[in-house]
Amino acid sequence: MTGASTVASPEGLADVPAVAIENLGKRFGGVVAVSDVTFALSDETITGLIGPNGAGKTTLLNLITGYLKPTSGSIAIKGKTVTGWLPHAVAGMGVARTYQNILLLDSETVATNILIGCHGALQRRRLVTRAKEWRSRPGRDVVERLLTVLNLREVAKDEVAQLPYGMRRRVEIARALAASPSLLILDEPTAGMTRDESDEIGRLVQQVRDAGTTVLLVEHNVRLVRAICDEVLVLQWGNIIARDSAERVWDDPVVRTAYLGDMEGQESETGPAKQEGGTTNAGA
Amino acid sequence: MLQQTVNGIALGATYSLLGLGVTLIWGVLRVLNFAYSQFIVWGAFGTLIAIENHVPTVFAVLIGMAVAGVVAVFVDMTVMQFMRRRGTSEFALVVATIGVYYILSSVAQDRSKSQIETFPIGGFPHGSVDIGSTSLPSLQLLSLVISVAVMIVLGYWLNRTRLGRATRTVAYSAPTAELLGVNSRAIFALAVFVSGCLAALAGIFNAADSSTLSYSDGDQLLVVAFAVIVLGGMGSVKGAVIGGLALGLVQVYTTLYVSGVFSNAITYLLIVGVLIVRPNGLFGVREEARV
Amino acid sequence: MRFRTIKIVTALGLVSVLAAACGSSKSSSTPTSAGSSSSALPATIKIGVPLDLTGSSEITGVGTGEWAGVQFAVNQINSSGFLGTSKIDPVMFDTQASKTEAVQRTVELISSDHVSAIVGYSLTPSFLAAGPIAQKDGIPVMAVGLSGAGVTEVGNYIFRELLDYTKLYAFGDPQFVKATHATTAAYLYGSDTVTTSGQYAARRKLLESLGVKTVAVETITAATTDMQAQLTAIKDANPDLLVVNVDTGQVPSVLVQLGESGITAQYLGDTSLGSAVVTGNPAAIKAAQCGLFTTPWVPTSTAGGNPLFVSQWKAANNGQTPDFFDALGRDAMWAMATAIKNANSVNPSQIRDALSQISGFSGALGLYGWNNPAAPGQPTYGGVNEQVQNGQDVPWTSSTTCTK
Amino acid sequence: MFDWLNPYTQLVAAGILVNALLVLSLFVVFQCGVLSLATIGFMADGAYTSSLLATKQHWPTVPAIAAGAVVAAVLAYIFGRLVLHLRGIYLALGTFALGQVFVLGIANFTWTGGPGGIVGIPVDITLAELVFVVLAVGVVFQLVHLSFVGRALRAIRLDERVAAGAGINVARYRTLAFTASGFLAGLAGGFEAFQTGVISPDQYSFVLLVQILALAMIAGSYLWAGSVLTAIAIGVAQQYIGTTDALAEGLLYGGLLVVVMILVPNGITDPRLLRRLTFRRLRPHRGPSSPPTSEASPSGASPLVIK
Repeated sequence: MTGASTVASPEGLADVPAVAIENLGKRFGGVVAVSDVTFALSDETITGLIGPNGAGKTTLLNLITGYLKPTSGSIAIKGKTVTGWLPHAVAGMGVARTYQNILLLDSETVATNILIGCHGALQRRRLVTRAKEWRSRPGRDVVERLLTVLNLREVAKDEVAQLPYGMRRRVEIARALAASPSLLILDEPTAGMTRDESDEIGRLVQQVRDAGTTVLLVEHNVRLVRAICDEVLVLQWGNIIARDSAERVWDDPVVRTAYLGDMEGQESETGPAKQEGGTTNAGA
Repeated sequence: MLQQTVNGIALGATYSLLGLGVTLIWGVLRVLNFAYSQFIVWGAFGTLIAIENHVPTVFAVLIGMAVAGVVAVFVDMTVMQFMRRRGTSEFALVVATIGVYYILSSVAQDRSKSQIETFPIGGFPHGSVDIGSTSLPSLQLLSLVISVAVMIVLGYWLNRTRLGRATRTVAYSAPTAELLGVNSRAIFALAVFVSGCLAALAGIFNAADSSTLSYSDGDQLLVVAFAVIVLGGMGSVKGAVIGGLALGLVQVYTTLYVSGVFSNAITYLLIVGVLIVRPNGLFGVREEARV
Repeated sequence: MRFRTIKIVTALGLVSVLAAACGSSKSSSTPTSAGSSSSALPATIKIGVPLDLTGSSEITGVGTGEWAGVQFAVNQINSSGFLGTSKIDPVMFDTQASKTEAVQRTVELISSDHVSAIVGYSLTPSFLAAGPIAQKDGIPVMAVGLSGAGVTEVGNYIFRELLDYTKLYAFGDPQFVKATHATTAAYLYGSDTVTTSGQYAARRKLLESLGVKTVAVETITAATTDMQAQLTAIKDANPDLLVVNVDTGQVPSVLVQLGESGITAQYLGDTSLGSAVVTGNPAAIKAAQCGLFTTPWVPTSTAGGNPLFVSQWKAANNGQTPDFFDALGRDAMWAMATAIKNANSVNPSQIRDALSQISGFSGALGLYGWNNPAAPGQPTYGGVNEQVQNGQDVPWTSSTTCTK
Repeated sequence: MFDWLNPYTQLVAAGILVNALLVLSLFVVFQCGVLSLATIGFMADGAYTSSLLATKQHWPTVPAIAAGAVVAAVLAYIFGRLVLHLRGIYLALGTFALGQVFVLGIANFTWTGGPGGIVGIPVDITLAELVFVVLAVGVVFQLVHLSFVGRALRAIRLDERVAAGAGINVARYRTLAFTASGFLAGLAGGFEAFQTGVISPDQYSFVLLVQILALAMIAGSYLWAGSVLTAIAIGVAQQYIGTTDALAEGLLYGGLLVVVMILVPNGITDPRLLRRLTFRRLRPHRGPSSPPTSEASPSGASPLVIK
């Protein structure tokens, strides 16, 4: 039995996969978004999840993090079945994420937004600790560190709504990291960023992995996926059509025809949009 | 027993009219409008003043409907549209409608010097129509006919006409509708005007039923309207009519089998119960938030 | 630390009363020595008038009518020199049908305005909250429009202008039952106000003691607009009498729907049948044909000072006939003025004593007083039986005939 | 402590503080994005519980008021769990109906005194006691505001999804806030009952709800102190303006409500007064340069439903 209290030391659970998914399916009415997905993530790796728009990537993330309830199948995090759990409970298992459409508390400052990420840790403190830490503004040390790491120090007191897109992405990542998660899920973290910015994010994600966190990364930026992912899952029409290392997966003919086509090496995401609409038929 | 069922349907007929107006506003504008209670009152006062000035009853009713419609559009164009443009939260919109309610109510109160006024019912149908062993008051029969007719017209309007499709597009997303060349402001105004007319109609029927009119008559009717749209599902035209009739029947049966004491309480219990079991009403469409 | 507010109120009230008493005797001694009159009264006598003017519109006709009656009386008293050179200064507050407001205003009247007496209160709940304060502070109260029970029980400083409704029913209902030979009754009452539900309970007890069987009891609330369900149930029970005690504002609605229902039972109403809301509503008054009720007052009454009151009122109000609440307000203020004159003092306890000794008071409600030792604080007038005939209230006796 | 004030002023001040408690009762749920209209019902629960305990069981005043607040809190907890899963306006309607059910229930039981209510409640609450209670409540609110709990509540109001993703148990915090709201309303009800000495169901009216709601919306949902200050400021203003003319009053307060909602829709304590800010969005917010989404999804808004 692995409780939520083990979040801080995921190293102790080496034999259990950070996340294991079996026969996961989700349909919205007649539309099958995820048909029958089975995979497990190895610990302390970066796994890329790629696929054309409408392949069901975000739906899969929403299923894992509890925002959607699966129609079939099961999800286990660190050996514990969390199928049907609500997002806050999944978060309590040490899962933190970012969102495809950036979700931030727009009217709050950058610092406060990051501080929200610390909620789990602050809540788990014992009453005595809470009383002791009362005047020391608990969580501030974490925020300070992340402000530096993500280069947000100058805007710490700014309202996030006024920040440029790339910076908002970084705030979101900082908030996810503030939870010191054992499983970090990033949904297109570099969308809308410059090449330099996204390279920086790539390096950061690698550091996070090296510190012992498992990362699941949905990304359209193929260059970045190639550069940092240990493994890549290819999703199409709600099915996993390929799974291989970041170097080899591109050679898979199925992947080439289904997804990559002629866009190899491009950072744009306009290409795959053509295949949108395929989801309606998938698995029906 | 049969007579009481007829009573319930008759009672529900006015409730349906109330529900139709509120559901239309909610469906198009997504606002729970407390000022609606005063549209009811102002419409009835409009008719009262017209009748007092010897306008034939049919025209007086139309004048009352126009008064309420114009007031509703005026409120919408001044306060609501301004707030919508600024993207104000739905809570603030609701509270603003409460403010409007307060203003309109005090004007009506001042006009009637806080008194209950006599509503002349000479020109309204009276007596009852016998159907087999039961009798149905003519006034209620008329309101039943009107609410079913309004339901059919609204249904036809929204489903079959170009304007109706435009209204539904605006209801779905005003910016999208604007992109498609629909004048969303005009659509909003039209929906608000129609809903004001329906409010007036309900208020006039209520006043004619009791032969009295007071500035606070709308308050109870507003609660009934809320109950009706919760039962029927907010934004559902068919639901408003069925919800109204259902509420009428439930209230009558409660009066009959339990006690008239609880016919009020049952309204609220129904709201709570339906919301707990079916949060979007009996005929409502599920709304799913997504990440 | 734990002071009792009411004690503070009481203490301050008493102090202020004493101060006022001393002040008044001092100030009045000077003009008296100048020789204008032997009055011990100050130039202005403050009397608190807390009435419910706003609130739910159902009751507003009550408060505004009472206020008009009080003002009418004050004008008469002040212009006629009834209290010599002293003038009554009514300190009016709208208590908004709110208990909190009634309590706050009563405290304000006593502690800030230093009134000598209070003529006011339209609603029993407001009075039950505020009355005890006046009682504790020893300020005499003439309650204007309360029809509920438990008013004079608050204490010996409380007097009422309007008869407890049970007294009216005890007067009229036995005569009605006897004349109509009724054996069964159905009741329709407002279950959500203390007045109407109390009226129903008192009346049912009375009628059952007279051998009238209860065959149906139906209720409505302020929210009820359509009473077909209740009326159908009553029709099915086929009673001889239909006893109606609902809020005055709802009476027209009951009557109009009753008219459509085909119920033939004898209508037994209350004073609301004589109110302007009903008499001014053609549809309602038509449906009320043959309805019976007992009232303390009708405009056509020739008892006591009523003919004079009605003619004076008409002269002052463009020929308008006064209504019941005008009469109540008028008599309440006149009674208080009479007590002050008799006491020849603004000392509250002396006013109280004078009030309790008033007899032969010639008011709109008849020739009466408050000196019945068996019912302290209660007025001694009786009721008048009335019937609605062809849109008019006419006096009723057991030989009166009426056709629907 | 406040003996130097005349009794009338003390009563008015106490009335204003009771209002402040009621506004706080709305604030505590507003701050986590719940528009609760059940406050008046909980106020009645608290008032009746404490009054019945005092008049029938002869409890001393302070324990009776505390018991009333606790009972209101327990009812709020039980019913909160039933209705709090509703969203937006549905939740507002659900809580409104819930509050009315309580009031109507009280009006129709015989042991509560029916429409006549309860008379003879001891009138022995002092202004000093009430001031102390409001201050104590304020201290608790301030501590919560500064702590991660307050932050979590605000996060829920601003975006439920973000809050849940950060591990905040939205349902639990909402239930907590709703329970606290019931407690405060019950407390206010108890204090009011022991000030007027008489209570009856009709005083827990829609009009009172509208007045309190107006104060709460003007105050906004960010700082508790705003609620208290608004209640006091408007209460004092009311004393000076007077209340004799219904028309003037309606135009003034109704107009004030409309103007405030137009100019500062999130109340006067909104930290970003002039910025667009929503309590809860039904549709996902899109950033200034956000890429379009194309993931298949159920529609966020329901159009008019005809058949």
